[in-house]
Amino acid sequence: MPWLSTLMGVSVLGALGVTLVRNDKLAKQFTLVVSLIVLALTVAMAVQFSPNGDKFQFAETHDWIPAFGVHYGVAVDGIALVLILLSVILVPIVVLASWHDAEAGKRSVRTYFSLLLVLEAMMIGVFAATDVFLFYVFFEAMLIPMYFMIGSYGGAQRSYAAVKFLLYSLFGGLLMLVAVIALYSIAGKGTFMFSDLVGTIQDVTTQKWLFLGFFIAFAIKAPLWPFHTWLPDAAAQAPAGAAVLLVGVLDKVGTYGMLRFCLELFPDAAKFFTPLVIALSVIGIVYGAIVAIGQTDMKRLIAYTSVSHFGFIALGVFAMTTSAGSGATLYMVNHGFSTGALFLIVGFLVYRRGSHFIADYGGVQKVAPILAGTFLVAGLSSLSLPGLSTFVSEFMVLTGTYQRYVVPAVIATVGVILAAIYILWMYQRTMNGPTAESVKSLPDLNAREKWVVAPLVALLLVFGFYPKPLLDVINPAVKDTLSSVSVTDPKPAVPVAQEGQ
Amino acid sequence: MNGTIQAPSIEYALLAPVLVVFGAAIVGVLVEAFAPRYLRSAIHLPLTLLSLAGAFALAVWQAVKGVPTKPAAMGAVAVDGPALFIWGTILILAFVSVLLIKDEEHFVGSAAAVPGSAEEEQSLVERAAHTEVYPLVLFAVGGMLLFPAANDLLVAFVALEVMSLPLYLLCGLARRRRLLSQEAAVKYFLLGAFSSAFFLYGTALLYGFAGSVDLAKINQALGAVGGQDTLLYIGAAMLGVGLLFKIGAAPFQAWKPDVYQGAPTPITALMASGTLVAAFGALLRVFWVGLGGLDWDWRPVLYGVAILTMVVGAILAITQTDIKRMLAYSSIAHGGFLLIGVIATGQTQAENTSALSGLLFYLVAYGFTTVGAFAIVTMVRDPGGEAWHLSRWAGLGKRSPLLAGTFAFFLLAFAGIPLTSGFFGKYAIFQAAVANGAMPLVIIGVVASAIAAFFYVRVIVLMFFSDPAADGPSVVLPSRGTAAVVGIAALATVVLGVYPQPVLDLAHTAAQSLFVR
Amino acid sequence: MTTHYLVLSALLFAIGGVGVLVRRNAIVVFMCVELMLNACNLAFVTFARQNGNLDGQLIAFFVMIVAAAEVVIGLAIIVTIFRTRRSASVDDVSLLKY
Amino acid sequence: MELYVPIVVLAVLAAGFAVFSVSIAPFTGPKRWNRAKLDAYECGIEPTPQPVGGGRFPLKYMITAMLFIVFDIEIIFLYPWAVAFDRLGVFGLVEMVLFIVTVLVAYAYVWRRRGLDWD
Amino acid sequence: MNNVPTLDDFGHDPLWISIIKAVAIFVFLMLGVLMGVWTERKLISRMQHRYGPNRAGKFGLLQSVADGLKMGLKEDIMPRTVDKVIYFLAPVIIAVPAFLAFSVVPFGPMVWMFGHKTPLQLTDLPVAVLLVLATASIGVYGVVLAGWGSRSPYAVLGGLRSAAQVVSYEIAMGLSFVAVFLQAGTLSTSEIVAKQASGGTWDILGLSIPAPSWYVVSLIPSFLIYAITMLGETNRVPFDLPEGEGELVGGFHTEYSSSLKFAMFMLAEYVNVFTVSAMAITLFFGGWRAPWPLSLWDGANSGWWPMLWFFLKLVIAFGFFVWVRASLPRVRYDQLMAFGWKVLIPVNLAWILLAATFKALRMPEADRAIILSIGAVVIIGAFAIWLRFDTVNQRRREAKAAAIEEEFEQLREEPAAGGFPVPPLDAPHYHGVVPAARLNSDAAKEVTSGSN
Repeated sequence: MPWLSTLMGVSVLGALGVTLVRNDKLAKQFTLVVSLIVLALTVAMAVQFSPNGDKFQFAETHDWIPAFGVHYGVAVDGIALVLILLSVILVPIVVLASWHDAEAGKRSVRTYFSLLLVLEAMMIGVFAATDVFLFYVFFEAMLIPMYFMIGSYGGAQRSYAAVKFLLYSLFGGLLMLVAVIALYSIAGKGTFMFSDLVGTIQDVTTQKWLFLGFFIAFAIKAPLWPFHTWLPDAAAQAPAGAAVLLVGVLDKVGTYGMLRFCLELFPDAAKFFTPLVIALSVIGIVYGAIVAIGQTDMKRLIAYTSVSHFGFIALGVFAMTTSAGSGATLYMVNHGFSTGALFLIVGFLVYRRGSHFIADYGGVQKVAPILAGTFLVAGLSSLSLPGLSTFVSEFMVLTGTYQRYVVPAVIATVGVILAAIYILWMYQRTMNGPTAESVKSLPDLNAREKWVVAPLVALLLVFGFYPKPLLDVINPAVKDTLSSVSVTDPKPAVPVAQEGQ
Repeated sequence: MNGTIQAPSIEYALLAPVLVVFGAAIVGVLVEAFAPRYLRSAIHLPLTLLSLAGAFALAVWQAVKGVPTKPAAMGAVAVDGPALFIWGTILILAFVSVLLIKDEEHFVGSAAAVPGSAEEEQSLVERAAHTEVYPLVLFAVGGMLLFPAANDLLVAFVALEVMSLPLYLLCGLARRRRLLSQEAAVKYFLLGAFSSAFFLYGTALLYGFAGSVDLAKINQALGAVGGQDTLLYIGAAMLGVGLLFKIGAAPFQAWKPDVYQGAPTPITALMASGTLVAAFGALLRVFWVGLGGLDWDWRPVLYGVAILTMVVGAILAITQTDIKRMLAYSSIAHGGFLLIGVIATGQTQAENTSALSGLLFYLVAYGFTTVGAFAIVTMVRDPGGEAWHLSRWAGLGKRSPLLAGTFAFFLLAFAGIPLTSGFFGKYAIFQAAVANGAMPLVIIGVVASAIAAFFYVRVIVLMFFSDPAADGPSVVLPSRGTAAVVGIAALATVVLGVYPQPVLDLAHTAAQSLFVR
Repeated sequence: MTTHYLVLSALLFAIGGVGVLVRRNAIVVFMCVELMLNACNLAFVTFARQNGNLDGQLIAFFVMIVAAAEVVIGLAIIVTIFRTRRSASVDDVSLLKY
Repeated sequence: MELYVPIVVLAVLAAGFAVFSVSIAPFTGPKRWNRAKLDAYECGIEPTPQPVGGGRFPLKYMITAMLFIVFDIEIIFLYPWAVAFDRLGVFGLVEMVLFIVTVLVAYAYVWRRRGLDWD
Repeated sequence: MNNVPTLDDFGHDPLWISIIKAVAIFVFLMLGVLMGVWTERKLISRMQHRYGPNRAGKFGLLQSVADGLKMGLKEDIMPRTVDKVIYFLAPVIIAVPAFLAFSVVPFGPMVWMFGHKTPLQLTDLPVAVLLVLATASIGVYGVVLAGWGSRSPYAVLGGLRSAAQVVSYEIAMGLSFVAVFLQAGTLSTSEIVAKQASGGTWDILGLSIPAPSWYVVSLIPSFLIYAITMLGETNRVPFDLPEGEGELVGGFHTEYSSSLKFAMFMLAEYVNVFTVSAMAITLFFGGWRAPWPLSLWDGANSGWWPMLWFFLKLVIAFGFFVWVRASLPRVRYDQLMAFGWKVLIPVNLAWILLAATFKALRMPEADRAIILSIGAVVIIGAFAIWLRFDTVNQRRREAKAAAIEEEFEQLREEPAAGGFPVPPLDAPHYHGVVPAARLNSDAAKEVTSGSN
């Protein structure tokens, strides 16, 4: 069964179906059903995935544009699989969370949900693509639904944020396009299949240039300091649901791309640039955290925390140890859940009060304890409290990095401390203290919202204590990747599976 | 003087597509002369469409029958693979444009009447119409067909004029904003004539150099004739000026925004698609066939021109407030991208083929998209005509989501977003250029695309993310022709964006044999 | 011998070109363009003599016909705008600018 | 080139005569100043002021000029064809018929659009 | 026949011989004008039962000389408003080309002149006839500039009218030459004359009939058209519209009231008459060749004799001009233009095709089927178009007549609206009355472009 195509096909057909439904409510329900079907299918697929089997499984390859050597090639390895899982899990949650989001403006509700499903298809595609060209196509095409979601349904500054988001990403994408073309030409294989291209570029100088082309695109996407400036705007202006997908999934494409393409296609260049990337990551970790502390706007604050977290992920990717690599991959998943939860809860808060400034809140804990409680859990997961899933990944990244680069690992640890400051301080300012006049009448989470938050919190807790299923899938893939970069861990790898327990 | 003259032989069958179009144009003039007024449109429209379709069928038939390997008509016209492909493209685009042109409300009833005068009112009351538009368009299309197939510079010059002269007139026939339209006609005419004078003088100098205006002979003479390099260089440069003017390459782009803005929108669509295709075909032929041996000299110049064109087109477009001007600058920028393809000639036939086929594909893709975009421009109306100011387009996404969505889609195709035809067009060109080592050019092209994307995105922002004005423009219900145009263009943009392989194959086959010499 | 004609032709072409660029009356600009075309003709005929074939003279015919067509169309356009504007100055034609 | 020299000789002669005659005219005749005599002649009425550059005139003349150009060009092509007719043979005839028919089509158009009518 | 010049015989004269020939032509033309004016006046008077000039000299022979002197001695008026340079140059521009056309007119065969064998013709070119047309065109500049530079309404209108007329008839004239070139295969005047030496034979029913050698016989339609256009080209009666006294006073030379400037116009007009006559002789009447009975004498076409034949032919041609002037009234301007454009040009084109088809039919290797089918198509097409025109014109005439009739009816009923029998002075002219129906038809009004 062509699993991956089916997943995308269901999403796209669902999107078309949504536009045909005349009734808004029906459309929402329909979207939810479709996204749940996709989730179910994905789970069914994931179950069949054998971690120690072939590197790429569920592979489908068809000629698409023979003239350019382009194939429709999809398949998943462990890394892609967990990221696809992340996406399809987040989508129904986001659908549920955005139940009333699209109604705020006088925009078409159906369009919003249709875009959401299109985006889902693209997200699956981008992670599953095994053809570099196809990857690029999804990479770019993904921007469009997100662009419309931010621009049409976002906050006051939405059009500015949407344009900034699109142009940054587009620019990065175009650089990547050049690199893709050059890769094709220089490799001279007449094909874009990833597996055929690995190892074809031997010349180190060429590798460096091509690496830069890909890397800048991914760094913008990720976003890595100093290419991050679009993220706070976009995330702050996007509707909560879109922000979750933006930060939780779309940005992962950047780090995923680094891991998949930058490392495997250009191993020598990757090694050459590692110090630079690590420096950028570390700066990003600290910078993001410090700036986050200074934010007065909750959404921007979360966006900056993400900048910091993406620093960790990139650090993990480029540390080039199994532990760090697996940690980074795991971090991508966990970050999706934790930041997603944060964005959603802040979204609920904002929906109630109509303001995303911290100063407008205070003492919410007393009027809305469940909201405050889940907010705390999500926040703690963001600062990597042991017992929550993010801790595992952050720890793996740090230990993995420490094996190879001591100083950066130490500096990065500062980020953990700063994270505690910004999260707890924000929590204190909004949830604790005397209840502000304006929040006195805030209702607590309703049933729908509880249904939104519950799975996320559950996942954070479950994977916090038992990340093994994920790591089992991830580890072989990461090892495989690193072996194709031909690095070996400096010393025998820590038995990572037990780390978090 | 009294030597025997070999009576020339002309392969009428090979030239049939061109002859059909010209013949229909002449019949069109007869219709103008003899048919009663109320019948004219009813005769013209089927005549025009049928002749274009017939010419297309003939071109296809020829391509199927086998592409000739020798120039026709005593070496004057080369009906080779690229020429047939370009013919097909132009004919389809012209067909689509004619569907737009058939809405006669875009054209002035009486061009001779002074705007605002009693005569003009009279012509409105009488519902006068210039049905001459149809034969004029056919003449222009005939010129477009001949121009890229011209195998000697004289035929190229004549074709250039046959193509341009009707367009000069058509430009001045807009029903609304007459003053602007007339200005556009004057500007286009004066600058166009100026540039064709350059083309001609270049031809003269090359003739002086090579003793012939035949492209192949000029190319032969490049190596053989010594001591007259000055003639050669100046001639080639002037020829280049003339050709670059027609495609609107910087620094000869000044006419394009003015003309696109002033001309009736259906005519703009025809110019933006057909003329560009034809001019690029001719440019390719002249530079590759005629001056192929000189490529070390012209390539750096074209390098510069391409860069300038992309940058100027992309940057000046940002400052535009008129939708048609913006599209014109976008067309300039696209001309720059296409020039990359012209430069991307390599040493081997395979590389040339890939560059050529990429270019041909780009032309098809861009042509359809641009016709569609202009078709949409015709549908958004203010009381005084089309809603030209960008601010009037604000909030169109709410008022008319389908229309705005389609337009946004075309804009994304211009910007080269994947899954639209524009992406594969750009990709094909860039790929060929990279393969030929024109990497810096590609990088600049990419930067220019990013800049260009800004103003496309801006329009989308305006349409979708701004609130509509209270007295916003109305979106007219499109006539069947216009609806068909938009539909065809959107379909082409999607199909070429998702499954370009058949057209790529076609372009590749056409480019396989390269130009006959 | 033929050099003089070429120089003359180049001069005429240059005068025409400069005229197009500096003159402001549309009709004069237009006449300058025609002058350029005629300079081309002179060059063609001269080269025909220099090269010893008749192609150049033949081309001159075609150029004449094209120039004539240009005259007809150009005058039509210029007269139309002249009637509208009561002026043939290119400077007055200023609605279009970027 | 010598073929043209005699023409130049005749031209010099004729021009010399013409310029001489026109130039001496002011000196051979008398000079009697009279204001009315120096006005433009309009059958005795006060002359209409004429703008510099000749002023306006009916567009009709412009159209005639354009038509003249079209047909003059036709003649340009007819002459070489006529001279070389023997050598071109049937091909020349066919092409010229096409050419003339094309021009006649334009001619018919102009006729029907009253381009040839004077009122 | 080695005394018949060909193109190769030209261009070998020493300069002094050229000068002698040029001066001879010049003098011939000057004297010709003097005598021509006299002849015309005398001849036309006799035709009108008058005496004509008979005071100055015997038979008034010196009348022209007297007129010329008078012109030279009259006051040279330069009106205040004229553009001085153009006003001055126009007579020169009009006079010089008139002389130039004569440089390619063949007066006779090769003769011995001061020890040089030289043709009796100033020069000849491969494109001699084009030179004639070119000089005629330059003459038009003189006319236009004279009118333009005068800056008076009559002069401007006269100049433009004249120019329009001349160019219109020039097309017909140019077309009428085509058949001649078709026959002769050359544009050189001397060779055209040579071609008219013998006409070959026509083989009809097995008989060899010697064809007439002059083109006037074989190409009679061309000649007729040429004869008409030469009247139009020279602004002679019945086509002397540019100086129609009734409407335009003197036309383009209104402001050239007297003096030698006017004399230049006069001179140019007569020289032009001589030129077109000479061209008629050269192209259609065998040039300097002796006419049939005389040509039986071998010596008639050699030596200096042909100049005599040429001169006689010229006198006869000039007589034709006078005859026409005495017999025909002036045509109306619209009739003049319509005749030129709507009759002469299409007829001419049709005749050219016909002549070419005949010629092609006589070519040995030609494919007759093609030629005949072309001919058939052309004839049928022409006939169809003519029929269509005829019916359309008919319908138009009837509609116009009906409209006039209706207007008359209406006016008869409402005299107050400007109708018959006599409109009251204060009534608005009936063209000013807008029918009520028109006034109310503004329903379909839309914003005119003048507003934006």
